[in-house]
Amino acid sequence: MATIVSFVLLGIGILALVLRRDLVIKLLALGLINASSILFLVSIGNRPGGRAPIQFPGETAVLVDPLPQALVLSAIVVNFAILALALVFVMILVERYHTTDAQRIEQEMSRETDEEETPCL
Amino acid sequence: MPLILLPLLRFLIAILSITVSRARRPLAVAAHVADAALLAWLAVSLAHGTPVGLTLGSGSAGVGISMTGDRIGMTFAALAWGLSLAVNVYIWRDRLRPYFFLLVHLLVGACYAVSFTQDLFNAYLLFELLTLVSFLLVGYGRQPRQIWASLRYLILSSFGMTLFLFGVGTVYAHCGTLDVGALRPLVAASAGEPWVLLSAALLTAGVSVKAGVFLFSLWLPAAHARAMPAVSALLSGVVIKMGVLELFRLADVFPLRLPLIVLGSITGILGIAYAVTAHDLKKMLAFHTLSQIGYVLIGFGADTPTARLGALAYAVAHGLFKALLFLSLGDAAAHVGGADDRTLTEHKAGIPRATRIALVVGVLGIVGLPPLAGFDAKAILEDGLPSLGPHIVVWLLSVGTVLSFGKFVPFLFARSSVRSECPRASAYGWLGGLIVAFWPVSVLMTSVPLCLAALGATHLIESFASLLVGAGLYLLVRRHTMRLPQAIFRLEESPLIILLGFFLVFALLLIGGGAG
Amino acid sequence: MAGHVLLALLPIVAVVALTQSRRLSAIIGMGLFSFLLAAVYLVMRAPDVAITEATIGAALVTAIYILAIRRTGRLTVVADEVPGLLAREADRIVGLEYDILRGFAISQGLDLSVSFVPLRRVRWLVAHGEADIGAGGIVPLTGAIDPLDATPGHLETGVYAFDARDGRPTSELAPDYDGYFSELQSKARNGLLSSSVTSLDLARVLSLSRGAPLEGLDRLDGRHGYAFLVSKDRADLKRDLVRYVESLQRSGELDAWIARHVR
Amino acid sequence: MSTQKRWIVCSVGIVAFFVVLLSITYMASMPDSADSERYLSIPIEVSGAANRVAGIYLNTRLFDTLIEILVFSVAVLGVRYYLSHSPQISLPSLSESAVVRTAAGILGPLALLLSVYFATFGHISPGGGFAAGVIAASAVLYVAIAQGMQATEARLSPQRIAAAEKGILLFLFLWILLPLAFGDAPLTELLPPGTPGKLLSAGSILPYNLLIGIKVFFGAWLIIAAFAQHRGDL
Repeated sequence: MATIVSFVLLGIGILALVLRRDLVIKLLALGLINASSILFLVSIGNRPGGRAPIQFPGETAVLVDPLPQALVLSAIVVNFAILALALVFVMILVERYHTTDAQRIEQEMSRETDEEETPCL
Repeated sequence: MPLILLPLLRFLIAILSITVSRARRPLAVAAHVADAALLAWLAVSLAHGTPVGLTLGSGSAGVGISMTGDRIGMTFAALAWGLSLAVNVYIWRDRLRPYFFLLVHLLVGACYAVSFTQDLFNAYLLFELLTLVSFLLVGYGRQPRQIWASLRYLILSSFGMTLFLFGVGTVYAHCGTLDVGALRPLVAASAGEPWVLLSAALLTAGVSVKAGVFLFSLWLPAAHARAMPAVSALLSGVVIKMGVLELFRLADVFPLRLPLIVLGSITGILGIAYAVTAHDLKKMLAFHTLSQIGYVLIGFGADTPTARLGALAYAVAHGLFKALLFLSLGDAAAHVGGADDRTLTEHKAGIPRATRIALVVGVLGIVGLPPLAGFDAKAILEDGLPSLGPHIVVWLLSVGTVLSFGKFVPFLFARSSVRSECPRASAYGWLGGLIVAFWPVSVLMTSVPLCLAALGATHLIESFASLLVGAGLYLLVRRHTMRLPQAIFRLEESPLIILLGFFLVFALLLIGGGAG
Repeated sequence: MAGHVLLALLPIVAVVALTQSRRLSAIIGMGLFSFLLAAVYLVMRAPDVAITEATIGAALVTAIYILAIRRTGRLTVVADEVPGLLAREADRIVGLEYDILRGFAISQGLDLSVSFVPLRRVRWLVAHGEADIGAGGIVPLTGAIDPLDATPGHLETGVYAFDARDGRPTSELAPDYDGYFSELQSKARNGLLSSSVTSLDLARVLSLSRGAPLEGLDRLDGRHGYAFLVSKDRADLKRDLVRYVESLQRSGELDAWIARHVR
Repeated sequence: MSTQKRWIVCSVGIVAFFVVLLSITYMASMPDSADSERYLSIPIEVSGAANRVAGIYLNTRLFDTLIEILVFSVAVLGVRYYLSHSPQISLPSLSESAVVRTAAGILGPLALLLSVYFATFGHISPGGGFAAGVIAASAVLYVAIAQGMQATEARLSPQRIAAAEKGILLFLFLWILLPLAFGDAPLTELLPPGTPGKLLSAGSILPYNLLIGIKVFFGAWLIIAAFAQHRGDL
């Protein structure tokens, strides 16, 4: 169930990434895509009747698999880092073009081709 | 031990270069000396035949993160070292923020780690680190175009890495391990099952986004063309190769023969088509990178030991001459004020002599003039190709390479009094020397008989034939301009094209699984 | 059971959030989505993941999004960088015009945001309503600011004119230089000023690294002053700004600032 | 208009096919979860952490965590570097409402307490250093709402915090390389595991949690402060 939901969320995210033109919404969609992969990983470790993976000496209860959960912690942080930086770059673009519409930014950019581009080094 | 020390020491140097930013030059020297020593240690133990492996943390094998030093990983790590040296020399006198050096060292450290890690999730994290660092390096100049190119790169590559993570999850759900070595028998035992197809397609599609495969890496031309020369050299030379390396590792586990050959052919042909029609030469180099990845994939997909070694050698050779070309072209463009062929030809007297020599060496290397790097590696690769189809594609690609690098000829030969800066010239010397003296280097990477066979008459004839045909074609078409559709490179379309690529890989896996 | 309901809610919330046309609604919707996701993780017996998702995914991410998009009640100023008037120093902005504008923004209860753009974009942005105020060495000569309106001026200056072709002064006025101020500065340093600029005003030249040759140039007659550009449709904004500058002049504060930044 | 409609239909089709393909292939061979016993078969006494996730996260797969921390640090530095050129905003306060301020003043200390708990007991109960750091940063954000950004920044100056953050990162790396001095591979556990469930157990996990907590607190606060200072134009 959770696995299928994660696939559906991935689909919704991709659609929003493709169809919405606002860069902020695109980033939100990217967040959804990332979240879907995390839900998928957590759902893999889940098993019926398992308990949360906290175990004290002598206990023998069935546990859910802790590994996907540990992996996911790293993935969440990495996704956050990506999002924060992407947001900063969107802010820089908006400073210049005063719009968050991806297509308008691309148009403006091709209009400026004649403008001199100084190489950095 | 050197396996983990290589990345960790680089990371440490990276952190030190922002905490004690005055010492960035001594730190860079120390980093390269230490890395050279560690690589030599690794090479010696490899040559003695001792398996070099290591499991990190206090987990047992198959549970913790394990690293293995094999020929492939070693080669790519050495490539990363060589290019890192060249780039660090190149920017020796440039005034850049400590932050920039942090990023460069992190990039190299992550490349070392990717070269050796056997763990799929660890590879995922390292790729994310690579993505983030190269994203920041591309946007370092803060020009809107750089920012836009790197933002597109970040979004698409994050999307690709999500697909990769789905693949990692599927594999783990069925095998209970993330270790590539432990996976091999488990996957082989359940060949042809749906989950193998699914995870193979997801993992391949995800890595392809990072590896410069045409349908997947449509962010690449803009990002590599817009970045600063030093950054482009690292990205095209090493970072892309890390994706290729991961594809190699996956090909060891999953039946990726057919997908690799088909993707390689598509990448090669479309990449060269765009390279031929591009007039901004930095963009041309970036498109050409795609086509060269095509070679490497075809070679590895051919699945014979010789072709694999050839692909490996070609990956290294491409790293060398593409880095040299990006560095010298960037330098030339900075002196001249533009990177398109017309501007460069008009102001060709303004290009410093060393830069021009570097461009000549790079171009000769890339078009495959014997016995430079391009020729040698390509010959080994072709020796291993079993069937005629890939042979033809490879030959077409050689002709296309000559055709697209014809655009360099008009500005290569002129008298100029402008002198190059010393660091730049030294960087060219290092890379150019490796390209010219590639034959002995390739002996180290492959073996003596293979390298001797590469010097055979057929290869020489073939090489000169492609040079002649390419030059002739160039003279025919140079007055024409053609424009291929550019819409596929937009942010809107790219995710869908990645999905289409995923379907293609899936279908090929279905066919390949049925046949094999 | 609760788990299934939560799971089924996830796609619905995601679709609703991502189809919003207002960005703020979409962001809050995705924040809600993250909280739901954290609850799902809790039900799936992954407490560590739930805590991390709630703190990072729901709280931190939403916070930075909201900080990034907040636009209500802000005064957008576009300016060319001119040392002494409005310029970056380390990671701060300093200058006479910055002090005036900051004081004005605070008195109006607005956040102040300053973007640095080339001069011709200053005009364009203000004329198209993309920015509220244009600043950074604007001297409203007759005809030079045509579709826009300007304040009376807060700092007197002189305007020099010279002809690029033969380097001799001329009283004829050509359009102002419309690149970045920093480019102007480097041209002055390399002695290329007269080939690229046809008319200059005094303080711009004065703040050009002191070495620029000015001998033989003609000072234009009449009184000129630095002013702020506003759109013609923003009469209320202009009125408030003029009043604020007048109050500064009356209290003598403006003279103190001028003494600190310019002289 | 019709091209746009065709575009929408086309993308919906492709994505729907993708989702269906994924679901069908995945359902066609459901994994049996018994395979993943590997990690559970390691007794908890090896790492000494009752929270098995913490045991994997900070012991078995410490290298992953290290890279994750690097990624986070790069992000903090990147946000600061790229925003430092952006327009600055002088802001008197984040919120004018008295109710919000009072509520924030109460929530702040509570969140701080929670974060200390998460960091200290991360190896026994759910939590951990990362969540603790983020919660601490949001606690400071509450304080900033209550007392004003300027007052808060005066006490937690970004420059000093950035320096401290780098210092902690350096320390973490030296700590990880320390086993070299004893002839072990880096990332080897040096402290004894102890009895699982006790506060002083699980070897280095507790110090790691505390260090990561402080580091992430600084990092997350730097990010928030940078965004608050250079609010975008979106």
